Amino acid sequence: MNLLNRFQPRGGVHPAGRKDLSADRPIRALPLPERLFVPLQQHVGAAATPVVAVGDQVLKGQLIAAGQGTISAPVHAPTSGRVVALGDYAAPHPSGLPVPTLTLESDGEDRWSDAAIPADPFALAPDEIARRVGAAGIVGLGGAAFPSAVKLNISRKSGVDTLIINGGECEPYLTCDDRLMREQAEGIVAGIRLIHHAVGTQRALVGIEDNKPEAIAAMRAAALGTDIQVVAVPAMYPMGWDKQLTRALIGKEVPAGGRSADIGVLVHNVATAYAVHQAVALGRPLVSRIVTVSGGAVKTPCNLEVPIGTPAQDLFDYCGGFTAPPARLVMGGPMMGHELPATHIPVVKGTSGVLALTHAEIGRPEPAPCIRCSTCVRACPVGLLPLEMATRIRAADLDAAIGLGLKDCIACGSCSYVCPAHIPLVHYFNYAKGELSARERAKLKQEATKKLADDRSARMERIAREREEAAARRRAAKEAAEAAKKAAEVTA
Amino acid sequence: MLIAVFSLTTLGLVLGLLLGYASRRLAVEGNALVEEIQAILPGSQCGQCGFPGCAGAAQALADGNAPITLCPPGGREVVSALSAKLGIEVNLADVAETMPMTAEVREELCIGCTRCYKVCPTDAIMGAAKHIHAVFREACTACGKCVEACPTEALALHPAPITLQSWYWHKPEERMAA
Amino acid sequence: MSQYLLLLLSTALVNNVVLVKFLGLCPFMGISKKVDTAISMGLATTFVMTMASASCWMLEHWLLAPLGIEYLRILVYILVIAAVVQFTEMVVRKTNPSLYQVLGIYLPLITTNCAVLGIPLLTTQEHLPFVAGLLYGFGSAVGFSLVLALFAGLRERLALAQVPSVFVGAPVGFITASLLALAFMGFAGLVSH
Amino acid sequence: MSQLAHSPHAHAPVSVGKVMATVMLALVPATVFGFWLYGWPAIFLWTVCVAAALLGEAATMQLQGRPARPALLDGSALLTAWLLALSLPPWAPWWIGAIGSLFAVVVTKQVFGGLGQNVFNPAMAARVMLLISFPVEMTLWTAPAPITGLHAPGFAEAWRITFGGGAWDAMTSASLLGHVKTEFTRGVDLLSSLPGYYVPHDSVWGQRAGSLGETSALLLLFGGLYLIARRIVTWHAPVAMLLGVAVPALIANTLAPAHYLGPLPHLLSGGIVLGAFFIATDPVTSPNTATGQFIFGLGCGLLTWIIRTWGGYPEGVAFAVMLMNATTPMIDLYVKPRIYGRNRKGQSLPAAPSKKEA
Repeated sequence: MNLLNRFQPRGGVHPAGRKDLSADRPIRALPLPERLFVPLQQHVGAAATPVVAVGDQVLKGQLIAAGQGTISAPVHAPTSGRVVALGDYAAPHPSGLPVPTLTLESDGEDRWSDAAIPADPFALAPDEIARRVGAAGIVGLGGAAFPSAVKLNISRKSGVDTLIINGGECEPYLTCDDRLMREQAEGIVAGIRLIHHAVGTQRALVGIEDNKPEAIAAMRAAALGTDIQVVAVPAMYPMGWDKQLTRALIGKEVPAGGRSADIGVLVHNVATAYAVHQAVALGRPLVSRIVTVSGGAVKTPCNLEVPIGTPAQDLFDYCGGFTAPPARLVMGGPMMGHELPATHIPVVKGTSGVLALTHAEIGRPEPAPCIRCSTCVRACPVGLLPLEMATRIRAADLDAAIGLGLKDCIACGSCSYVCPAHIPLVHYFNYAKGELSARERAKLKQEATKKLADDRSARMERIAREREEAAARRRAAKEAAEAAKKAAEVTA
Repeated sequence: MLIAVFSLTTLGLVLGLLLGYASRRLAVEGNALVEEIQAILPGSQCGQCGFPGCAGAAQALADGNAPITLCPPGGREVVSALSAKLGIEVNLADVAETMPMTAEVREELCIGCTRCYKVCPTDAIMGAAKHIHAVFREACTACGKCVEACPTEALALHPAPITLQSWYWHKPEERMAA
Repeated sequence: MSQYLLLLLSTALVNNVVLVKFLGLCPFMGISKKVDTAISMGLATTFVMTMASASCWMLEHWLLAPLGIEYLRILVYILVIAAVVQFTEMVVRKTNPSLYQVLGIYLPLITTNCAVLGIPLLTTQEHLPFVAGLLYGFGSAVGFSLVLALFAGLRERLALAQVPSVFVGAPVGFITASLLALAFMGFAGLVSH
Repeated sequence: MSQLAHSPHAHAPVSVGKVMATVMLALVPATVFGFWLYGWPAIFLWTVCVAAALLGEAATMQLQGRPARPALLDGSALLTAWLLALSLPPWAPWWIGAIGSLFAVVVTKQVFGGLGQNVFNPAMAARVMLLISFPVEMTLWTAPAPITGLHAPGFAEAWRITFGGGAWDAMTSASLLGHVKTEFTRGVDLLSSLPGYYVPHDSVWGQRAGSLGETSALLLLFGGLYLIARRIVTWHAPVAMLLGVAVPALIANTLAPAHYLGPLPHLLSGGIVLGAFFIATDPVTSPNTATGQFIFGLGCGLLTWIIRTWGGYPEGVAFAVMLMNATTPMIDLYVKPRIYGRNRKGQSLPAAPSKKEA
């Protein structure tokens, strides 16, 4: 029973896909914007450090910021032009807080820097492929933005035997991966084979939701003659969650708190595979990505190849602007994406879509009391009790929420989506996670300051003791001197 | 009458002996509660609780002479840790969530007198005599001692600036004011 | 055999010590905020009540009745109960210090739990033989623990509910207890003596 | 700090009001049939129940200084009163309905904080309270007198029955379970008391004395199946509750047919079907998980059977539901879904060593 069950996806919801808005629009290149705003941190890990100065001329694909530390990724110039500023600029982040950003003024030529192209990329050593992937600044393009080279190295070292390529794209509206698979299946397959080669996996599976038959057909055609298996998986949200896809494809679960590598699996997104091919075979670092521009308020939804750092406004303008004032602008998909505070915020490596949604599409009336209907329990792909966690967080009992599995929550939004009382469940969970990490930081700080305080009091004691000893010595010396003086007087 | 007195006395004696024996067999070492509490407290000895340093506060807490919400720099974290340790229930929602604060020097007012530098319990103030001082935010516990010591009111506590690393979602609004 | 089973059922459910006889309400309200604590308290009380039933039966039949000093019954019973409670307290303190801290004053207060005195007195009154008396005490204690645990579960939920401010705490607790008592009336007539 | 909207930026077209409305829709056929069967007094009683519940809800919300409109519009008070009305003797005086509804809405719901916070099912708590407080009025059943038939009371007479306050001289009749219990205590066993009294066909169609909600098992079953089809409720609690009654009844009946009723009369009489599909599925007072709901339903059924068979009351659904309501937090504490990547105990699954390493 267990075996059968395991292959069944758990929980999940079936939101209105709305992919028809843009699914039939071929990918077009966005005309070069005048100015590009390239944040130095577009990935998980340490921010990159700039290696160019204001006023420098750069070529497309030239390194402009180098990664630092083990988990980081470099950043390359998305086009040729001049660096005009290096400073804080609004980040593509729900807080809208500024981050260090390089501003590039395009010279309109879009000239590539020279790159060494290997004659046969498959002749490269696995180490070398991973190095090139890292040097090209490739991060997980599904949205997680984890540096891909790090994943490759971990997987090779831990002896991963299964490569899973995530073509789930379960978020409504988004069609960028779908289009990429339809149009660039050859490139994706070449990328998969490169990763396959770099990690030394024994099998490669591509999981694609069955609501994308064209993509499945294109990928199957391209994979013909290779050992890559293209598998149709049932369409449901969140099938694109890597661990859900892993369970659907091979029936194994990644241990809680562990990595895919723990069960011998490496998961990469289709767009990442394509980027690997571009970087290793053609020597092109990651300077652009496919972005879906969609939503009920967009005049002509489309799929665009966009240079990293392009302000969202340029994308909307290219798509004909808005038919109605949008009720909400979203970066990413509607389930997990975040609201865009303004349209001057740039597209980054992890941006899969920018959406302009109408009131009807958002559809979120006022919250009502929870009736414990446990629809959220059925919807949760992880197997949590969202309603119980939220009531505990509301009552400020975060420890109880952790006991219920708060840390296993992936914030996929399924529970909030189905809640008939419209309770912002995921919002509660993300607040609680933030609060917990704030507490963790506070605790670390407290430990550090406690040590400082202890050191200081020890020092103060020592100083006081030394002062006392010195005073005692002085007193003794003085007494001795006086005694000597007296003795002298007596003798005199 | 005598039977009653005798039997009750015997019963009492027997039970007393049994209990006495049991208490020896089941004796418990004195608990190290004070030290455990002291480990929870921030340890910056700021004295805002009214006790002479954290050791005094820990003693008072162990004796039950102080509320577990006594420590302003500790915030909710310390309250919940104390609540778990001492089994005292407290509604954490009622504990005012204090904004993380740090001391800031207004450079145009600082005269470099080093008084703040001398009182800071965590060595969070840098500077030398006749030089403008600066606060090392990571080490500042916002105890406020430097603010009191400053002769020119150049020091004040301000909310710690929010960065991309420290930002997180606010709590969703309560749906009803009960 | 079946009569013992019925006796257990009767004392635990039908004539539940808390919800039908309304004995032992003090710990019922006091130690019912957390399920874990309530279960521990239930275990401690079960131990005390069973021990007390047994030792009181022995004292009654081997000491008080032969000597004709039944008028000392309450005094002697309390003495025995106090001793058993003292013993339990030592055991808990030794084996589970944190539970000792959490139970706090309610642990020594088992002495004054009227159910603990009431059950041995009732067993004496009904002239039950030793095994029946023991089961009577045990069954009552199980009933006490059961409703204590159930009630604690309910109160854990109430603690998270947005109860109107005038009812927060004990008031809503008492209303819940009364509704629970209402539900337990369904067992009425289940076991006829 | 800017107050941006949190994800998700889409929402399923569902709401609490819609859920309640669907449940009420499922109750309509059985209720309308009951109205036809018991005539104007039943309609009056239902109206009194609903009016009292809405008034009680509005008044308590007002007292707390909370807006009354949303609470009234979500339909929860209406549904509670409706379910209560279905469980009362249809010719009961008006004050039974009024007191019951007020108790349900005010004491068992609003005192706990309103919708979603109560720990006991309001309708069942009110029914139990009424049964214990007014045993005479609560066990006075009438034989059905279809509204179109000759024996049915007219509007004016019905007004007197419901609001007159005096006893009425209509045909009173015991419900099946009451009859069995009475006969049994008189020493008449089932083999002689049942024939002529129990006709399965009548139970299915409701041609038998009882409350509005216990007469037409078939229409209620249809309503319940509709709810399951609409995914408002899952099958776990209802099926478990029916099993909880049927299985012990079958075993006992096979062993001693003279002492124990068979499964079919048990299922078709009393509030079992109403309880299984509309009460045990009350989301607020039942467990979160499917397994928990199954245990809950099983407990409801089993306790109902025990109380019916050996207890002092002829009907036990309301008691059983309340008792199981009390166990809901415990069930929720111990029955939780398995978390991805963890075993049932919540420990992380072991990492599978890969083939290369081995």
